[in-house]
Amino acid sequence: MSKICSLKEAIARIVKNGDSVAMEGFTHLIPYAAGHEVIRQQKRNLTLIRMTPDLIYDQLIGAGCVKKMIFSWGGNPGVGSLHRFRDAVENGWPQPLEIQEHSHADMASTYDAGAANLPFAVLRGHIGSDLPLYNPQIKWITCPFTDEKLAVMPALNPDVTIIHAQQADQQGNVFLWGIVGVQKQAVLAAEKVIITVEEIVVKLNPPPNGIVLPHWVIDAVCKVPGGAFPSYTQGYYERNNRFYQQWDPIARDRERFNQWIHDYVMAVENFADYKAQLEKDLIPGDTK
Amino acid sequence: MSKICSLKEAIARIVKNGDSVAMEGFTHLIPYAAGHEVIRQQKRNLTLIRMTPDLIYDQLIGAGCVKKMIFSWGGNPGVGSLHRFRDAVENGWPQPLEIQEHSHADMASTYDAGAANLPFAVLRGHIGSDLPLYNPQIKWITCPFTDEKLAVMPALNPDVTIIHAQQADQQGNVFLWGIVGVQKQAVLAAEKVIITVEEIVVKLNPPPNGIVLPHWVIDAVCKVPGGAFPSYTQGYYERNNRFYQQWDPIARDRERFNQWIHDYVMAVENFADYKAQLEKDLIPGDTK
Amino acid sequence: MNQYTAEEMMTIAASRKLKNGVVCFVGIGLPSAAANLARLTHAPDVVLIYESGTIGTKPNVLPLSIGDGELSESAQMVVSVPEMFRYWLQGGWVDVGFLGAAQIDKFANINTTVIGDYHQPKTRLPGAGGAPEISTNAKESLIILKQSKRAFVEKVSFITSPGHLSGGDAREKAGLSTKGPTAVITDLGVLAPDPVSKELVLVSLHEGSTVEQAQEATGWHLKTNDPVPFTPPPTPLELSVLRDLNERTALAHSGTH
Amino acid sequence: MNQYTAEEMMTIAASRKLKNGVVCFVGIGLPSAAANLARLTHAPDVVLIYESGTIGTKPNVLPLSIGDGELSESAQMVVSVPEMFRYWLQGGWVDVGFLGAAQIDKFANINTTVIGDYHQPKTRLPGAGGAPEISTNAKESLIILKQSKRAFVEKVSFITSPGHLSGGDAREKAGLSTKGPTAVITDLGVLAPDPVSKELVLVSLHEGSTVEQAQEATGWHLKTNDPVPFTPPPTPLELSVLRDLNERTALAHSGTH
Repeated sequence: MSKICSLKEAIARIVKNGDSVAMEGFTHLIPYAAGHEVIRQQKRNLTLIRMTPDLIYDQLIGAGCVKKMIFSWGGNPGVGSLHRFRDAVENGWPQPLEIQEHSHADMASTYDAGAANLPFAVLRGHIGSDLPLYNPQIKWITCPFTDEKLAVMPALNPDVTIIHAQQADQQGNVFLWGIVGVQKQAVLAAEKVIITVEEIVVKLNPPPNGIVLPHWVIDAVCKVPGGAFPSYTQGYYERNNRFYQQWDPIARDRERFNQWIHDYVMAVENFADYKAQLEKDLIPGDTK
Repeated sequence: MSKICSLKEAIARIVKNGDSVAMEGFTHLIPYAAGHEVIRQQKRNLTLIRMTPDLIYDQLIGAGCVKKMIFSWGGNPGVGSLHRFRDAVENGWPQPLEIQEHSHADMASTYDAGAANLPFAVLRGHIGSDLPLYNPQIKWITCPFTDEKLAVMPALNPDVTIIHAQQADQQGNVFLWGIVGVQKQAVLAAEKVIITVEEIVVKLNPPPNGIVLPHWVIDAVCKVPGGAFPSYTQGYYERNNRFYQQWDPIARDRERFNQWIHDYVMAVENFADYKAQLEKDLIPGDTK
Repeated sequence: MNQYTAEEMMTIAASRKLKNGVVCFVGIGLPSAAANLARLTHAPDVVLIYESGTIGTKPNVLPLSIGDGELSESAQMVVSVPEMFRYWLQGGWVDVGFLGAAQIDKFANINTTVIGDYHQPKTRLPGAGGAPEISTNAKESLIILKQSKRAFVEKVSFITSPGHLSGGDAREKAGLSTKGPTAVITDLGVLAPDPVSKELVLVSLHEGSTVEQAQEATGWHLKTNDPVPFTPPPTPLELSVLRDLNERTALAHSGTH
Repeated sequence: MNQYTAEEMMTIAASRKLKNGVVCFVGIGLPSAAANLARLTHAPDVVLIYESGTIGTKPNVLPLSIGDGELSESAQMVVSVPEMFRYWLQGGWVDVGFLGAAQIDKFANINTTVIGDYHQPKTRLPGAGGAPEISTNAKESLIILKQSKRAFVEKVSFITSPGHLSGGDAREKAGLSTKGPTAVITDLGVLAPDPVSKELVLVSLHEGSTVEQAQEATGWHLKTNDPVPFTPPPTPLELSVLRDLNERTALAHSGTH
């Protein structure tokens, strides 16, 4: 069976209510299209996992899809707060949000351990920080050789990992490059994997040691050109910094936010329609 | 101070008698030239570290440089035994050789831990094997979260790591590609680092996510064209399989071996002379 | 005297702390501005690392996010985030961690997690990010933030990234062998930990600022060197390089990207 | 009957064990020949992995070493060796481990470390390499080696890579959840573990071999299926593809490279 299908089908088939879902990306290659499809399909009680939750997680939280978030830094990069995230944590709107908080070094290590099929990760870290007081998953271990005290955390193995990448071939092999974050680890650590790509090419042409994810670690590959918008895809399009700035006032206001989700996510058929609508409405006069 | 110097100077300055030295390479990019320089300078009581010790370690052992070897597979790839290694282990010639034995998965993990500045590595392995009975460094740990039993080994941090790579620039940054083995880990885990390269270029031009070792993790960069011969350097020359086959009868015989070391290592000035001599003497009529 | 702003002075004072040739792990925002200014002035060989995996970056404009394409395209190399934190930061290769903060206390402990109770927060901040392990694994750290009573508190309600903890040898006793924060650069002056008590002391004032202003903007009784020297003012070169950088940056970010 | 050699039959019989589409971690030598023969005949979509870091390799000639340039250049991707062992093998992605051996015992335990005493060895063998964790982390393993009394011993003096340990449920009890060796392919026939006792049983004979020969080449009382079926002989296609492969390989390795 081909791994290639529509994003609508992939999300419907693979993401279940209650799943833990990592939509990873470190500023680059954020899977916005997939996030919107999750909102559109009204998935519920998700545990969202990401080192750097940003606007798409703000949207998922505000849209009521999320029960819990596992993360290490949640903000609108270069702009400020995630207001929907804050509203959920501070005021329980639209529902209380349980949080499980890590540091980047911790979370990167737990993804690494998950990909390596180890039950826990070891970290030279967390010392002196209050984080371990509030995250009971962080424990301490004594090195059997040196007696040093080190932090340990359970490995991270999401039910579903979703990422965006540059290219796939017809078989469903995926090639990505640039800032690749924890995507390989998140993919290899997950039970199921969905990857959206800019294009499907006849033959991938990675350089020696280029980063390829073979089709046999992936469950669905979906062609969604621009699927990382307003984040960027190296080699395809740049980051729409203006949208990140414009998001701030939308997200500050529950009403505006609800209207935005309705207009740009629920009322459109797919990501292409959303992008067309957004480009028309939100950034008038900007031709870039 | 420039990191670029002659191999003779680098080995003289950096490799001390009694050091633990990892000359890494996984069939590809074996640092033969550096190994010969170590023999020529008659370094003694070394602890040699390598996942796959091959001919160059056979030569170092037979030449009396080695007190101990830490390894996971010692053979002449595609040909058979390392006779000098066997003679040292089985008969203590030219001196007894202490061995510390691992599996590949174990040793790759201990290099990884060494690079990550963790005191130990965790492995889902060694279960059912007799290896832990003979390597007291392998211990067992219980996962604090799942109660699973896992193997742990001390991290590997060589005093000196020596590797061969394709290119460096004038600043001493190094770029390598192809089968890269554990080289990055061995370099980052080491106290001191020597890298021989095929050529020094004006500007490295790695692809996105290409493997670069910055000058500030390296102590000496030495230009030695053909420095991996008779192993290969992707993009430069192929493996001289014939030499690997011809090594077998030389290494089987102590006298022939001694003569070979004298003629091709001790009596020549440098690796270029050795290569020229060898190509003339050993492979007559072969023009390749 | 009014030829430059307090923020310019702060950025320039911070940039001077970065020696040429050091390996610097850079936070986004003010640290990134200061580190790049250093690179473009007195420290051309400084190695800048951003936690997105970019090593040896030489961005032409300041990044808006930690993972801008500009960082990746101008980098000497781009590695995965686990490799960044495991091999490069934890591996011990970073000389200087350059951090921002929401709140800082008397002993240079940083809070970027939460104001008020953790479970019933008054303000939920972004969280830890890379800072805790930068502050413990880098050989030393520099902190840059604007001085105010809200930001400079006697004791942070949450230690996200340890500075000198409760002062004295507390940091060492906790098992940390790195130096920790060696300077805090603000819009009013520069603070540094007392060698023994590790309490932050005002060691220089930017021209135009006073000890009283600094005290007013600090939530504890601020000790000062006596007398407090003035920070050397920006040189024309520092100012013009910084302004060019800011101008290029503003221009680049004013479009859709 | 004499149209093919015992080694050809062995390689072909082994190649048939590899199903199309599986992910196979391949040892050098006989396993590599059999796995590539499978790829070039009935299993074009088999994914071959060599421990040097090459994934999805399609070598045109058989590699002499585990890290030949041919493997790297024909691979879908090349990863570091730690990544190979940590993420891909330990990560659980390998369906079949395809191993050779110096010695094997009744319960398919493999010895590639030492004959005789470990500290005073009669013969020092190359050591473990990737095999111990291949044999425990791959979902199942296949073993290919020539049958002889020297190689097929009742009990190996050193278990390098666990098969079924002392038989029965010993493997499971040791904490191993993977199947372990499911077949041993030799130049005389095919052995497989008894479903309950896990003792290796002769389940097929290559044409021209006899049960007596097989017993003669085995260091313990060899149980057999009754009757023992003959292995289907090589098809003309299998033979010609294997011979072409061997010929290309010999030619490529006869030069200096």
